[in-house]
Amino acid sequence: MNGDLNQLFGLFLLFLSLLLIAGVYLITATRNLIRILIGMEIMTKAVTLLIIAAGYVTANIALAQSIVITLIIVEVVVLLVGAGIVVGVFMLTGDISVKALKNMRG
Amino acid sequence: MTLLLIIFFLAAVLIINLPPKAFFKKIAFWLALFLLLLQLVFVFLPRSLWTGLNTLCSSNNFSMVQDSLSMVMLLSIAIVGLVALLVAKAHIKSENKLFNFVCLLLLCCIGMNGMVVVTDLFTLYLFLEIVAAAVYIMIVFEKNQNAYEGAFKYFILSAIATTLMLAGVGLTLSTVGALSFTALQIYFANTAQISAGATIGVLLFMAGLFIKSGLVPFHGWLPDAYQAAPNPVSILLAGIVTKSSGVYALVRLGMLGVLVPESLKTLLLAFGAATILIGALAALWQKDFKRMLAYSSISQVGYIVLSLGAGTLLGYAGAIFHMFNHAILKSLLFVNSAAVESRTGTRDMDAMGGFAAKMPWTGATSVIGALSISGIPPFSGFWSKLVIVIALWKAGLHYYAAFAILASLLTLSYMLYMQRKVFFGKLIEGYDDLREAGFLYILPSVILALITIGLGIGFPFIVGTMLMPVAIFNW
Amino acid sequence: MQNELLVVVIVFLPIFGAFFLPLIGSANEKMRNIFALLMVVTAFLASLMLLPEVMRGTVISVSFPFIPALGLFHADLLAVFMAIVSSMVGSIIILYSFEYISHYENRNEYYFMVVLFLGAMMGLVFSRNLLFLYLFWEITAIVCWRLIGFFREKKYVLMADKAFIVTVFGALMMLIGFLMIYEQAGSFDLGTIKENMKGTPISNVAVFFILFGIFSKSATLPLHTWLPDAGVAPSPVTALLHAAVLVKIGVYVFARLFVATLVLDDIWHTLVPFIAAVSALITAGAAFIETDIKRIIAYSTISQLGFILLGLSVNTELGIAGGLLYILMHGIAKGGLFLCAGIVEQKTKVKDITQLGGLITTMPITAISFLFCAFSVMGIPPFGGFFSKYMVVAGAVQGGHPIIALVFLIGAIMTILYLFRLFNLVFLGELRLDRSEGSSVMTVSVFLLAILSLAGGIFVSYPAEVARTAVVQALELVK
Amino acid sequence: MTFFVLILSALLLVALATALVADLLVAAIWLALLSVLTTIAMFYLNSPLAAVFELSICAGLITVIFISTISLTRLTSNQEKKTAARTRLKKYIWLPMVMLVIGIALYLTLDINLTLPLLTPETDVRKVIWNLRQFDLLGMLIILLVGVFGVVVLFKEKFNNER
Repeated sequence: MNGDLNQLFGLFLLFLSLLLIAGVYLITATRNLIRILIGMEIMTKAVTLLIIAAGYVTANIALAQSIVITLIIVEVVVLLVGAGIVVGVFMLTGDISVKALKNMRG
Repeated sequence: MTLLLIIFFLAAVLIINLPPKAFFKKIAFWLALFLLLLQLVFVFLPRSLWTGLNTLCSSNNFSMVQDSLSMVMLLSIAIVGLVALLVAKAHIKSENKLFNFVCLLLLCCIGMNGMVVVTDLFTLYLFLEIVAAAVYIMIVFEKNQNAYEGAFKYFILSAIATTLMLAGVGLTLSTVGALSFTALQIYFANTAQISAGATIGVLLFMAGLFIKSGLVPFHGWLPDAYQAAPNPVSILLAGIVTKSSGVYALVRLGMLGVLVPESLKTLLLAFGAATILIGALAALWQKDFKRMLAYSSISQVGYIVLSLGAGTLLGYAGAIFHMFNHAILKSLLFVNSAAVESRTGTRDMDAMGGFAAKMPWTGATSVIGALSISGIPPFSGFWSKLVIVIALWKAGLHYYAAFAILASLLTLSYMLYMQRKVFFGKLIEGYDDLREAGFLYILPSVILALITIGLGIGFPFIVGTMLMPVAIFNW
Repeated sequence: MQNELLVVVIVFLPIFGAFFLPLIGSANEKMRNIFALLMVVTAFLASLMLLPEVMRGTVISVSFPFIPALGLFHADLLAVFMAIVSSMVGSIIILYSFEYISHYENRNEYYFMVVLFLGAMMGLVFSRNLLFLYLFWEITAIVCWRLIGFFREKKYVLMADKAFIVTVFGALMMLIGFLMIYEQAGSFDLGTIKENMKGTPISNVAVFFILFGIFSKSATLPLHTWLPDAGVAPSPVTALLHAAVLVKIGVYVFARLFVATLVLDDIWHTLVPFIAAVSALITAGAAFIETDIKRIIAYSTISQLGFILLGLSVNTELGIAGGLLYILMHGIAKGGLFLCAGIVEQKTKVKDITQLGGLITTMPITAISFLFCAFSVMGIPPFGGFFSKYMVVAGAVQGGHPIIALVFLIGAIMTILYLFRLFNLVFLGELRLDRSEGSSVMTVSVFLLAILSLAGGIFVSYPAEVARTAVVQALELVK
Repeated sequence: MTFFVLILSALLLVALATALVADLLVAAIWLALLSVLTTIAMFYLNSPLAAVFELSICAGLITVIFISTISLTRLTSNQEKKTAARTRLKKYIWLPMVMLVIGIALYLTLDINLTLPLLTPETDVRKVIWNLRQFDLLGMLIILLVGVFGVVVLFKEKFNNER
């Protein structure tokens, strides 16, 4: 096994997990629904790149690319639905903060 | 062959959106009904009817599984889908909305059908995302504030879950080199030193599935989503969506031999036990009918996961059987709650009482559902819990088995609380002209109740023929 | 073949027939009542027809139609004896309900539940497999739950839930015990267990768990509280639950498992009588203090169950036969007491005995029947209860427990005292509430039970012979 | 190697900027930049086709979705900018520190020596997509349909103002 590739993948793992953490942090820390969506996007970027890197180091890049293409399509549809929900919340409450979502408890 | 279930449904959705729209809007419901019935037929006659059509797609490169697990899942999807469809017909008055709903329901069913037949980790994720997207839209279908809240919470936790799963896919790709189930199976069966990357990959994927199936530390989204969704969607969600998107994949991974490491088993057992306990305790405090059922759902998923933790063939059988039972029973109870809500307009259990006197069918079927889910014989819920318990016992996990047995008592107590508050007892004032819910509520609940009774009484036959060879289950 | 068919009929006629009763009832109430009675009487007659065959020592086995390896039912003398007792008392109770229950709502549900209950009882008695035994056991629990909450009052439903949860808790513990038996003997089938376990005592932990279930169902001391509360049910139901059938289930399972199938460790032959003694004494004390007529009789039931349990657990032939005989006698007599209490309660609308008195002048037949049944429970010769109590206590002495036997003698004296107190307060003395005699069907049924109590004593040799043979058969097969 | 270190560091910095910037619109644009950087990384990882998709859809379409959502909900976005900007910054100032700590911890513990199996997989992307992963294509079609219904239900239907 090629040591360079191993090291490269390690590098990607390190940085991409940081990127993932940044996304999670954004989701948990913010009170703004749109920012939550942005955090979600950052996380998705991280895993997208991780899959490409995994394909690259295992010389399986074609598979990784086809997966990522599908993933991007899914991402856009899910984001669209998420945006629809946020707009709906705004239309109903005139607010896009998490406070609008504290109705149900227990 | 199973591909036809996807192709037909997809074609149907496409066709009914073509002109003449007015005509197709009228028949959409009946078409969906027909398709789901077709799926039922398919499950029972997988070979004979379809051989001719099979040649059509045999040239394709769609690889699918068609084992008993998939068949059971397809069956549950068809049943729950039908129930949700009928309730939707009663629940949604506007024709336009019903049309949209039927289309989404069909798409959701396509997603689930796909999910239970795929043979690839990533394709599994893809179909899971299809189901999730369709479900978000269906939850907010009535556009009230609670619905948006439930949907958004579900959305966020699902986003985290899918990210974890994709990270798992990435790590698996880097260590196993492929994503197909066969590759995974071969890797985990033959590799002497399973690399840390693969284990972490599986763990991440599992963590995602845990969130998706609402196991205890990750269950926050589930009650909100169930409670806020329109009644037919609650049925769909509780009955099958969370089971097929979370638990099915876990069972599948288990059957592939991916969950072999002892630590993973311990993890499943611990999470399962915690989920049973906390879900049931939380259910005891609920005042909202649907929310109580949602917590009960969490608790029952715990049983399935616990059964997987046994790691034996009998354990998987128990998990599958309980999953099927739960699909039947939880849809039954949600139909009951929908029926009550359709007549009284409330879900607050404190404002109810003695409705069985005026709604005999709803009352009787809810008793059957409640007893069955609490594992009281002679209903089917007893047998699946028994299989789980025996599996745990045989695997040497005596304490877990005893725990699983005694935890039924908790289930029974909140179900009895529900019965006492809603159905059993004196009719409270102000409901003198309460009537039985409509035919579209009664029909599914009676059918579901008959299924659970039939399965319960006919269990000895089933155990030998469908579920597993008799040899495993020593009478 | 014919006998096998009989067993199937005994079990499945009431179980499946019960489902048709509400249908018949919505068309014609009288038809429904008659059908309900017919089903139970058929079960009774069919059990009687089995008697000569099983007296000869044959064991009739029925297995599952499509899976021959899976045993379904087996009928030995112990099972048939139990079936006869419960279906006989059950028939009389249904006859009594014709009149009693016609004043209340939900009559369809009532008959459905009662007949289903008796069917489940028959199934339990005959089942050959621990799982089926558990299954029927739980069906009886479901039925009790519905019946205790029959009047739909909030408080009653709560008590129904309490009874349900306590008995299910016990049953679940018992299921754990069954799993342990399964592990040790390798099967749930009673016949296979018996063969595999020949002579080896079963593990004490398993016995502990199973006893938990038995005690919860037969309301022995730590788990007895649900039974007095269950008195809120309609009187025929309390008679059915407390006296004739339900509480005997636990005792029957004890006999079935620990007398007829498995060998117990020696320690249990001391421990169980001890628990029975404590239970008998404490609840007899409680019966002294209570003022609610039905609760007194309920506590008395718990106390008398101690006697039965003592008889079955002392490990002597005489004691076990006495225990079985007392199941019969106590079923008849206690059923009679409850039904009398039901008449009093329905006529006067009062359950507090301090507000009653002198009813013997207005309700002579009820009073006499009550007295006869009470004599039987007290153990006064020549009533049936005397012989069985004598056999139990003698068996205990024979088994080497003279002190416990002495305690039970004290218990028997207490029984005499509190039942006389009850009779005195309700029927003797100054007439407080002037109420006429109950309706003819009801008085006939209680009178029938009173006569049976007396006859059981006078012709005691017949049932005693059956009980003794049952014990001999059961013990022979085990050892 | 150095190039990848550079581009990954840039990726992290842009993510931080996206998180820290006060204006939502600017954040959306930073997010687009993040996509562009991802695209570059993909190009250098030998995956041009995925890179093109990333650029056109993520940097393009998704940014459009974000900007339209933000402008649809403009009202509160403006308010938030004025009142909550300072309190918000306090929360996010922790993000770089958290990442630094976790980064160091990961660097010290991460077992980089993954075993990478050698396989001889199909190398042509087009073949993989069209021949081997037809199920995924079908899935894409279905999820696009779901998206269409999402737009119909979420954006076109009237609101039913219950509360």
